[in-house]
Amino acid sequence: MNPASTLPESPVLPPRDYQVYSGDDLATNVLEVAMGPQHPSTHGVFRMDVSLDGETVVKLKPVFGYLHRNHEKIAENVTYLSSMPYTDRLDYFCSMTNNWAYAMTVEKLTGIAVPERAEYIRVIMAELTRLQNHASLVGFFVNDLGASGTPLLYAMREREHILDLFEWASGARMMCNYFRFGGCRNDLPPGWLQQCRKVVDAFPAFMDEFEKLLTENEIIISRTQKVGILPRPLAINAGITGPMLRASGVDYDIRKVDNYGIYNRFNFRVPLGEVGDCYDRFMLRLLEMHESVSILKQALDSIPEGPVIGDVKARNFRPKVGEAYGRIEAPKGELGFFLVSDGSPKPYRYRVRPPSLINLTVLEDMCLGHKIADAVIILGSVDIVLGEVDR
Amino acid sequence: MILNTLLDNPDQILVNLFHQGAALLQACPALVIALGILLSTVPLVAIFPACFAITTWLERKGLARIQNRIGPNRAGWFGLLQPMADGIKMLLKEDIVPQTSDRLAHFLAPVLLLIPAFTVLSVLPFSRNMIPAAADTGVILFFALGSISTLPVFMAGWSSHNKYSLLGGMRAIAQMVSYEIPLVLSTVTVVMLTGSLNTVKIVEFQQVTHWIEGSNPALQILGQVLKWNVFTPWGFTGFLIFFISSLAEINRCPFDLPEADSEIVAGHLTEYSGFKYALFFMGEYVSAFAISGLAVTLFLGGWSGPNIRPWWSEDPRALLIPGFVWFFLKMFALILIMIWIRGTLPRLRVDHLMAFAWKFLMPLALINIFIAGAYYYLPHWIGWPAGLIVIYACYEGLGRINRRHLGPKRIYRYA
Amino acid sequence: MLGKGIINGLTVTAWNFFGSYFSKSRLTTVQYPEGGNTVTAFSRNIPFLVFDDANAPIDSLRCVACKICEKECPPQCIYIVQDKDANGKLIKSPKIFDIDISVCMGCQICVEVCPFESIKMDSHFELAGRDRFADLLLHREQLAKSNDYYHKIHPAEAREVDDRLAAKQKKAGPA
Amino acid sequence: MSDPTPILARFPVIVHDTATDAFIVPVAQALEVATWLRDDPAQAFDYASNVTGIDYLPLEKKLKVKQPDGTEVETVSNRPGYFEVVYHLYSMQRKAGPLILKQRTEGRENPLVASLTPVYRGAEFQEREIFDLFGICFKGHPDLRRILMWDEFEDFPMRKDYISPDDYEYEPTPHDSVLAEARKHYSK
Repeated sequence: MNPASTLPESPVLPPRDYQVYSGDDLATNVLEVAMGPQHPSTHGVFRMDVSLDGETVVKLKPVFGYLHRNHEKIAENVTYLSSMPYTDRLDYFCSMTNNWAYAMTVEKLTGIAVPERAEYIRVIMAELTRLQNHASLVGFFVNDLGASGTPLLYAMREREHILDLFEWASGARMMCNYFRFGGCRNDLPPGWLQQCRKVVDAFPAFMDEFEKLLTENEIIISRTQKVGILPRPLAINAGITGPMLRASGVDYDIRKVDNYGIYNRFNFRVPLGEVGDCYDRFMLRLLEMHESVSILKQALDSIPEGPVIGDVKARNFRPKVGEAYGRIEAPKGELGFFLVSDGSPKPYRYRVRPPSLINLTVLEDMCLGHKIADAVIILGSVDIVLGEVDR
Repeated sequence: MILNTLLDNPDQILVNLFHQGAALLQACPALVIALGILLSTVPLVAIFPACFAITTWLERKGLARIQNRIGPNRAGWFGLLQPMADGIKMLLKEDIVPQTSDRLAHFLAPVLLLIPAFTVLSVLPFSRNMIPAAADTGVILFFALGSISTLPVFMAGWSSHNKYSLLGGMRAIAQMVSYEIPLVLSTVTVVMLTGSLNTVKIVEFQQVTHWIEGSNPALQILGQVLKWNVFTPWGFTGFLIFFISSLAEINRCPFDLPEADSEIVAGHLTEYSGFKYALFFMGEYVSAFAISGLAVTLFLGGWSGPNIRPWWSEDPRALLIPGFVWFFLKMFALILIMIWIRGTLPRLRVDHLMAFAWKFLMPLALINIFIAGAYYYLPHWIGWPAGLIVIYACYEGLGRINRRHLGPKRIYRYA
Repeated sequence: MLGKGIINGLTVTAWNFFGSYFSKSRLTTVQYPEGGNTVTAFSRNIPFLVFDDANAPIDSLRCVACKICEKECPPQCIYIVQDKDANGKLIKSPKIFDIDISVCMGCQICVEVCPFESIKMDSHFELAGRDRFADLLLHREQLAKSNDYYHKIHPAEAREVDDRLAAKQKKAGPA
Repeated sequence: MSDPTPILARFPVIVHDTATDAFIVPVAQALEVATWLRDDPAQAFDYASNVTGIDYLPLEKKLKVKQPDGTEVETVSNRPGYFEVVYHLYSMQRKAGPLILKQRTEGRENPLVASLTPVYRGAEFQEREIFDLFGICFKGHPDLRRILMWDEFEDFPMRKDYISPDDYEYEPTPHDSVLAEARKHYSK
């Protein structure tokens, strides 16, 4: 299949031909609601300017920037290393993968090699991050559906075990700030790997419970299936990445495509959706968690001993002139960092390609014609974190 | 002497107490009437708010445990004083009324919600001879009064001058009006079989009256339970339909669309704060008690339950455990099931809600009426299994028809 | 059958309801003051300054006021002024060493860039105060903590640091 | 890295910058090039991953060049400032990439480049962000508004010559310079 060939001639904005009923007998008007920024289910300070015909969404404009702190400008005014703790605060659910993407880009820029053990630690941390992100996303998603927090709190309970591991290794639960250029900040404390194995081994039991609670539930099925369908050509053209893209049936996982780190050593499959609706996006995350557990088991089996950081100086770190674009498969999609160096200790240009922001591009296309209740769950299924959208 | 009369039948202890009191006041009949009025209203207004406080605690604690949390545990022993703390907080909160709101309607809505919520309690028989208003049209009265509560919800939604409130109010109207129909249709079966709209008669219909003569005590206890309407095919279906529709009537999860927090903030409650909000909250819970009480009366045998005769008593109708204990136990059991459901299920969507009422519950309730009619005329050994089979077939058929558009279970492929 | 998924879900929640009374891994909540704090090997909250001599804490600070940490600190929460001796000559000791802990994000960059092992991370976290500046702007007197304290909170790390310092002194000694 | 020859053969106006492996496209041809890159089956760059702007200030560089006769001659190269918009294109179909496409503006006054949103919908928000933070206008963008900053904001904060306004809330800090600036602001 050639995705490009299936595109319409001018694929910018699909026709928005929703007609508001305006018969002679009834004077009707659209209802304009600004959902957010202090709406309970917008995942932070996010606003949707919605026009409603009854309860049906006629127009929807995402508005954000309430959390904007110009991360890129801050990073251009501090040294390369000092930006590392700021990357934690992009997508505060997945600080480990943010660290990895940034460290990898700097390594690309300077050509620093990463020791074997550090690569394994990075994979373990990234997959643990993916587990906790997907679990809590599914929880938040079902919360948007109106389940008074139960699946979310089950997810948070499991996340607790993973955050304990993060705290043990890095000293902080969420703002890990653990990876460094050329490795990791410190080696894993003794006993960490055994505990990690315990957590990973216990995880499938949680997922079985989770799936029993959610996947067969008639209310969830009827509310999510055929809601918010994202067609494949639009998904590709709009630069959608991560589970959302794969739910639309596009086989594109950067772990497989770029083989960054040491992902080519592990056996894992990439689940694909068929329809591209909310249910597919929700199921894809559950299926990806199974694959992450499998990667974790392989990595824990084969992690070697050795140093965790190469010979990189912490002070006076000056990459040579050049530019580099590094990207990883973060839990929310493609997280890219683009660095331009002019040879000084501070980056000349520092750019984050946030997956959540770009996945929001198609929000309106997915929501049109659905009910306002669906708009909320479609937003939930996109998986945004406002720290990353607004930067 | 008085004590002896009281203890002779523990089941009727409160009734006898009233009679003793009335005997003392015999000289002045007006006082007796006044006492009667007081005794049938004050306990309702006192006990049900207390039940409301207990239920909020139960709900918070139960939901917390379902979600693997601890729940309130700081205020008092096991957090038992939490409802009181909440109440004080609600009282002290500033009462905010939006500037552009319709002030009169905004003020009246919570008050008007409470009136029908408390009034409908009067037709519920809490125990033998313990019914505030033994009306012959009890069930009709209940629904007639109960349906008023739609109006204050819409009043609240309209008067708040808030778009979310308006959406919530509109949802409430649509939902409550639609679910009234399966709710009433499911009670028709009970009324048919009993032949009366009187709630006392309905409960007595579900009792084995001559159980004392039976020899085996275990069978006696069992016999008190098996006669409940819920243990017949039509009664079971009716109970399920009634319970599901009542969840929608009182805006409980999974039908809490009018106050869907993740969609329309708090629906009609968005612009309410402080004590008005607390009144709304209480009104909803009292309605929940009322409708659970009616479910108990109609299907779960009312005040009857496994019981034995006090060995010291000479009254042939004496019972050891007072009937109101059973009544409140059953009512709280239903409330706990509501909490359990709230801890498990997500919310329906507006159109699914309507489709479920009109395309599933209503046909099923109509079929159920026919089955109840057939059950009445057929011998029980045919009526029972045949009814069950027909009900199951209809359930399955309706379920398939309603889920036709969803397609088969999805199987995911891997790249 | 319609309702199977719902009944499945109800069994899961019921199982969790009872499970939370028996299984420790289900009820992960830690009650804050009673449950104690769980400080792990690399716990970090705010930095502190290490001194060696308990009798003269401020004089035996390892800090030489080189200001590297001040420059590298991502949120710029460190403020250092170098001390002068009686003749007005700059000496290797801080006169002012302030950390605004309401700004500090506990990232540990200052620890990593310090060449003198003089600033380390504290795991103490109960820092709430009533005054923005009197309580949250810490001066060198409040920041100074002994090497023994460091050994107490992060024993493995502190031993490594001591070894490194000893090796450095040995190397410098004969020269 | 992809082979530049077919692209250069098709569009001779493109300059290939070997140091960064980037294709510098003239603004007038950008839309045509991007459409071809997306639709040509051999290229099939159907996915615009990252779009960003870079601000290059005018640069004055003094170079000492040694003449063959041993004397040194000082030359001053004056590079005018310009903006650059960088597109990282990938191919989902071929699983290849990145292809770096750059558009450069003429100088830093009223910068204007061609919007690639008609070709890549994924560039919509990112181009808006560049417009918001760098002030680069995109010709052909369907909805060019501020995205992160509020609508009334006037400056472009990501430009290198941006001076942050001194609208500090008065809050004494240990850093005297911040304090002084705050005082200055409030004394006005």
